[in-house]
Amino acid sequence: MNFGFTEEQGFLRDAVRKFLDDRCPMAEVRRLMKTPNAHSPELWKAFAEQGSVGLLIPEAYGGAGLGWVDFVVVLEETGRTLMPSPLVSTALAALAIREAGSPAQKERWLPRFAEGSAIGTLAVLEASDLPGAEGVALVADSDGEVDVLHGEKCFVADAGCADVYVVAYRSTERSAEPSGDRAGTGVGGALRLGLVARDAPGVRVALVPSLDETRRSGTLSLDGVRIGPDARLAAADPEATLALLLDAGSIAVTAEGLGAAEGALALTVQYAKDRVQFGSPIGRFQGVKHRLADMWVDTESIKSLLYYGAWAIDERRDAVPRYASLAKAYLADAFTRIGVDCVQLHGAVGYTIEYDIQLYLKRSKWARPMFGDGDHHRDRLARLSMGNR
Amino acid sequence: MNFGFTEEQGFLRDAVRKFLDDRCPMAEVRRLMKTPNAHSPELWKAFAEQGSVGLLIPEAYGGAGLGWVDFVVVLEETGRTLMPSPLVSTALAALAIREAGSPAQKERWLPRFAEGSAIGTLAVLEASDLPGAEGVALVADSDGEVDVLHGEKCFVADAGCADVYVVAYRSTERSAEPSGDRAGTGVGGALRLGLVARDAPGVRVALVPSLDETRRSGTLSLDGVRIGPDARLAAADPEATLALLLDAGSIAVTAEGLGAAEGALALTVQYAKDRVQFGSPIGRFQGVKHRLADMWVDTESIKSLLYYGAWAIDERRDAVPRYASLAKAYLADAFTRIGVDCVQLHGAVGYTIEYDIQLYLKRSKWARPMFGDGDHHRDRLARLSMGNR
Amino acid sequence: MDFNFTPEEQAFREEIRAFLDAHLPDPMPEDDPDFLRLWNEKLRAKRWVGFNWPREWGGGGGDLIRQFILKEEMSARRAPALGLDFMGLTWVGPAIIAHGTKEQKAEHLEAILDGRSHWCTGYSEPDVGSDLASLQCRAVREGDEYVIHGQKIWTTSAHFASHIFMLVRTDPTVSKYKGITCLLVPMTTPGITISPIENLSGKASFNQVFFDGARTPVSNRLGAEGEGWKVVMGALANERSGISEATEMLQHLDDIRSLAKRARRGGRPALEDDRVRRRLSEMEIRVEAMRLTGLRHLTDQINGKPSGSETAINKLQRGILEFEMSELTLELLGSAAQHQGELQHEALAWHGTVIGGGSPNIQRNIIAERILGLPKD
Amino acid sequence: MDFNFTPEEQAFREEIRAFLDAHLPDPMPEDDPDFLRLWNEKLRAKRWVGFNWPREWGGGGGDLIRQFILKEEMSARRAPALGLDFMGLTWVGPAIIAHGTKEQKAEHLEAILDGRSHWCTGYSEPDVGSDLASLQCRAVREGDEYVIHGQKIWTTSAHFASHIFMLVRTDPTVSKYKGITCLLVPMTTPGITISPIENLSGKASFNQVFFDGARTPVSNRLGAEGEGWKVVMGALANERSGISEATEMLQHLDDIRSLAKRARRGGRPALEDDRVRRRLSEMEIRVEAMRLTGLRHLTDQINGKPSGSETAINKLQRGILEFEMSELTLELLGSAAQHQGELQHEALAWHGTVIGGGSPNIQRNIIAERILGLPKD
Repeated sequence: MNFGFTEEQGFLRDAVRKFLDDRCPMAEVRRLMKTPNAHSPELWKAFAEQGSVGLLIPEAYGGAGLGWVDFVVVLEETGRTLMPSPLVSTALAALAIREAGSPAQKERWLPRFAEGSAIGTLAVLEASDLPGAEGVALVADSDGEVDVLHGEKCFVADAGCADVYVVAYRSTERSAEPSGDRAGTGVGGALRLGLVARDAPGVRVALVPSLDETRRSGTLSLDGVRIGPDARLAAADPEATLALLLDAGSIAVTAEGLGAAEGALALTVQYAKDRVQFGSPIGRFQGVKHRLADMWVDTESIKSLLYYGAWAIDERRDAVPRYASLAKAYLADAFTRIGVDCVQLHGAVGYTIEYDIQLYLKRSKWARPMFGDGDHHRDRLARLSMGNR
Repeated sequence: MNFGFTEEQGFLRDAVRKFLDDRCPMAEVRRLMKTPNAHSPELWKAFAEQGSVGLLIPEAYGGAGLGWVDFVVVLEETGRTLMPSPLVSTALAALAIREAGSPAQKERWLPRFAEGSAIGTLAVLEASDLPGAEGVALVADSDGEVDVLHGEKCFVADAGCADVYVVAYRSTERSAEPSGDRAGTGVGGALRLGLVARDAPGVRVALVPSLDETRRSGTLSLDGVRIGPDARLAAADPEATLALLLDAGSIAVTAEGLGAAEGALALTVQYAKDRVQFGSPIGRFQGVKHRLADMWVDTESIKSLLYYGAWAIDERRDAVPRYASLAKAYLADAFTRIGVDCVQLHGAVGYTIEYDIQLYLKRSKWARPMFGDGDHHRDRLARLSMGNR
Repeated sequence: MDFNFTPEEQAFREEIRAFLDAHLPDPMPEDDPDFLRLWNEKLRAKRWVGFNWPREWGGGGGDLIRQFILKEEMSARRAPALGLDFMGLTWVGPAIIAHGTKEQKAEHLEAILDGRSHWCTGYSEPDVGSDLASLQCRAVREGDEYVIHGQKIWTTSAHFASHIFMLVRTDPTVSKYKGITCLLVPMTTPGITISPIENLSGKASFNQVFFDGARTPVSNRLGAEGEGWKVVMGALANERSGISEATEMLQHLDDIRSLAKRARRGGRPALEDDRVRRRLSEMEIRVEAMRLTGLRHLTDQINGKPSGSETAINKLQRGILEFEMSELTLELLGSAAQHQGELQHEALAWHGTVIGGGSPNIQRNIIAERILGLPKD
Repeated sequence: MDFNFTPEEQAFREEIRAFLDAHLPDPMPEDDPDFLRLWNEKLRAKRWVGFNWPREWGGGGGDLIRQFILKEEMSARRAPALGLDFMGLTWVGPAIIAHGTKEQKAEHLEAILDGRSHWCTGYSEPDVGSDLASLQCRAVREGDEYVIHGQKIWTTSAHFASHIFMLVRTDPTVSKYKGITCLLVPMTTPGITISPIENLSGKASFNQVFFDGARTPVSNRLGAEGEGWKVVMGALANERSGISEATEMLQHLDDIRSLAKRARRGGRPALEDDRVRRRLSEMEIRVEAMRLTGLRHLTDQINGKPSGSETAINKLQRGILEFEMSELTLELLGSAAQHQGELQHEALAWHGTVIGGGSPNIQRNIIAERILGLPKD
């Protein structure tokens, strides 16, 4: 039992910080925000060379073969500096392929992910916006061999720069098991996961302007897209794989959100030390300092839940659902409150585009719905704990 | 349009304050707390002579014939000083008789209420603890002439000192209309209200020890209690009368609760001025002063809702349900928070029995469930506003 | 206490309703300047612009109760604002009526009512923040002119204003409140430059205004030299009942209720979610408390006894409401909260509103110190 | 990061479980002193009382991880506390081990483990409150004795304690931290009188203790004269990981879940109410965050790097939880919340717990100033 980072993880953090200081300071973040995909292929390539992109990918496929606790270290730092990047999306696509892909699929995608020459993302949500198997209603036309998709996937993160989409859909065959968390939602057909390349016939992406311009998402239109046996992720139980992907997504978003919350807190602490009103720094007043102390308590508490959840992905799969929900529920609401209060504690300048604090506010609005908001996860926790007791 | 108290209401407030200062200071409150019914017949008689008890009762029946806004003035003051008394209970019993009683019933009870020689109270709730017609499941055995009651009424305020109970029950006849706020709860029989004297055969009262010892309630057991036509409140629609009684109850409890909240705030403001720590009064620190300011905003806001609601009982009956719920919902949660924070701001002495602030905390716990807690009234507001729009 | 309206007041309400039935287009043309100008002329003809201004200066000579009725009816139908020059009508005009010379009244009041002028107000300065009275912008008298050097910030609408109603320091040797003077300065005065500040939505809603030796005649001074603080505090006391803010909140509540009716949460209609329903009720409670507290303030004002806490209580309630409404809106939008859109931008815009004119913590200090009598920090 | 336990640690866990299966009566006798004494003897035989004290002084010589496992298993089964003299085991014993003379160790340590002594601690004084170091209780040396004059307050259990572990001022001329000395004084010493303070539930849970020329030998001084502040700060640092508090909160959560399962709200089962369910989840989140944060603190302690914020973060999370749990309990009870009863009294008792050892606002100051580096007020 050891609830601390290793020395190596400390070095990793230092290396990522140095990379971000050098290659993606706030000026670069603001420049990327104005580009169509908020993405720089050069920066991404460099980040891959630095080692962060392929961190989770096994060494056999060109990655570093490290674990989710290591990945959390990286995400805290990219969150802290609001780095625009498809890092979470690609990690989740890689996880899908690692968990459920064939050797050929792994061979095809994992090395390209690791070297930064391909980007992947999940395409799970539909218009119903339900983050789980129960939200997957898209049914394929199938001739037994090839599944043909006609429909839309919504809120697809990094849709514009992705090279491959992990698409969740349903076959025409009824599943034996009731689907997902909620039985009886009337969704028909067995769940399937398939890989759809950006350049496959029938794929169209419509970007949607983001409130948080360091992030992008879009709608994926599938107009007769064909998923053959070689493109299906068939090696495991798709329900379990999808659940893991969404939980890992919650944990990844919590890690990036936590980093961003700490970034916002640090900016505001500095502002409270520097800004003088009525003859003293505003950080002297309890109205300011107590609020900042509460934020710190929240970030520390989130860390505890997050680190356990990340460790559980590699070491204790049965604990992942509960810890993913514990961490994301705390993050979703605490980060929202931190974003709002940090802007308010900045006074009028907090409302200007010139100051960076508003970027953290917008990030908090991005992070909340990702993989389910606070109430979603609290409802889920209630279901989990009623089942356990 | 005039949203202020009259000069006469100012005089009334002064008179009540003087009475309470003279006759019911905190030492007397603490003495009464130790008596079985937390009630002093002498004090009650004197309060009736002062005029506050019969304030709402028409002059024809020996009262002052004033209105609910005047009554709110009295309740704010009895709340501020935590006076133990069956004032609210008796006012509600009087309202029931005024609204739905026969001339003989009025003749019998109202003058005695006004002069302080009889005390009345409502007996509506049952074990289901539902504050509304839907909570009335007690069905009478009836021979068409006399209703005979076998059962229990719970959480009856001032059960121990009351001389007459306004009991809600159901006849064996099915009502034509669906009952109460919630149709289809399966409660059978038409709603009826009847007067049961304390000394009627079959009446038994079991007191339950109160957390707030300035208040008492008990269980009323009815073992073959007979309600003849002369004891039934038959002059009006019982559903409407019951609804009015509960709404008037919400408004009365809000008024007393508001007074108590203001009393707690005043005690704590004084403490914050007097108590010196780290070289200055703790009221200098924003951690203290901002919380006190927020409490003040809450008490002022409750006043606005409360005064309109009280005015509406006399002047605009259709607005009563909404304003009763607006006021009670705000009071229930804000007073709770005020009670807790005032005790905490007192530090360790707040936890001792010696300081009075804990009595206000306990009063807040009493006030919350009375006539429905915050969620009850928020649910009701949602139903009302969906219906209106 | 009496919330009944007199028959005359009821008749006035009916008159407004009839007017709106007859004249308010449905649907309303959005942001159409021609329509707004035409609308203003119609209201002017009824003397409903500057309704409570004296009739001799073009106002309606109306009382506060009727003004409340007028505002309530107008906003219930979401009619355009009562007048085109918001700052002029709300702060500047009343200050000129109270302190202005005959020439100033003639020059400005009718222009405000007609919407020919467009005022902005220059109080805040960089590094001054909540401590308004420590302002540094200097005006030095040279003959018949004041020469202004300095800077204002957070000046809303300065980029299309015709005039600025501003505070300057004319005497740095006396106590900070005494050395302040109020000036009425045309924005076309040479030596004034405007630099817009973008807000977090990327819109230029406020500005920095630089004064680099801008000269304005002494006749543009409002009130006596050194009396500027008093003039402005009087102006800020206008319209502080909070009725208008409550009306605005009521419209927000309507909007969010509509959203809740069509939204779904976790696969079921959002209104079936107990928490969503109760949060809506909680907002209804606070909005109604704001509205009624505004009426209590109005009564105090009519009786000549303003409590001094009107702005503070209003801003604190409003701050809570704006936050709750913003959060519920975004939660109801679900993943769509990540997109740009009108609702999403409104859910950020309140940050500017709530901070304007003193943060919530400043309001709490005011209540704690002035009303509860707690010691200053 | 590794949350796996070693096979040896797992075996230890199994040993505890087997012990509990064999020895813990079901149902447990409530408040039976004979049973508690017997239970303590059984635990002593296993060396589980004072588990992490050195074996030479009768402890178990165990490490912190095993101690955590021991506590976790014991409290999961709601076994009685590990030992009878809580204050002695938690604060006094470790302080004596660190600073005591051989004679003090021989006199006190085994007595604590056996539950023959019962310690209370005398830090707080009237009018001192959160500013502990400004204490005034005087001890003047006369020959081989200290003569104590003064008063302590909020002394938990003083009315049945055998000894008091107390701070006195031995030198009023030096800086406030330097003039403080720690003494170990039998409560039977002439010149000590105890006056109980009733808490809001009417129970005498703490006391005032008056010292009117009480004399105690210099050999009862713990550590050097003037070093008392250091001795006590060291003692307060023990057991601060927060594991025990989290375990307690976990039991509360269990209790409130049971209540929610049988309660009804608005005519339906309380668990069908979205808000009730989510509030329970929110508590689960905070309790688990407390528990895991405690484990992080434990790791820091093992690595010899306590952060200094352990107590503060714990108390703040605990304060939020106690409030939420108290309110939800009472809401679930409905009108029965007005009655006296165990649940109702617990819902008030937290007020004492949360204020003990510094209010939440003091904890916030500590975090803001020591960790975030904000200026002192």
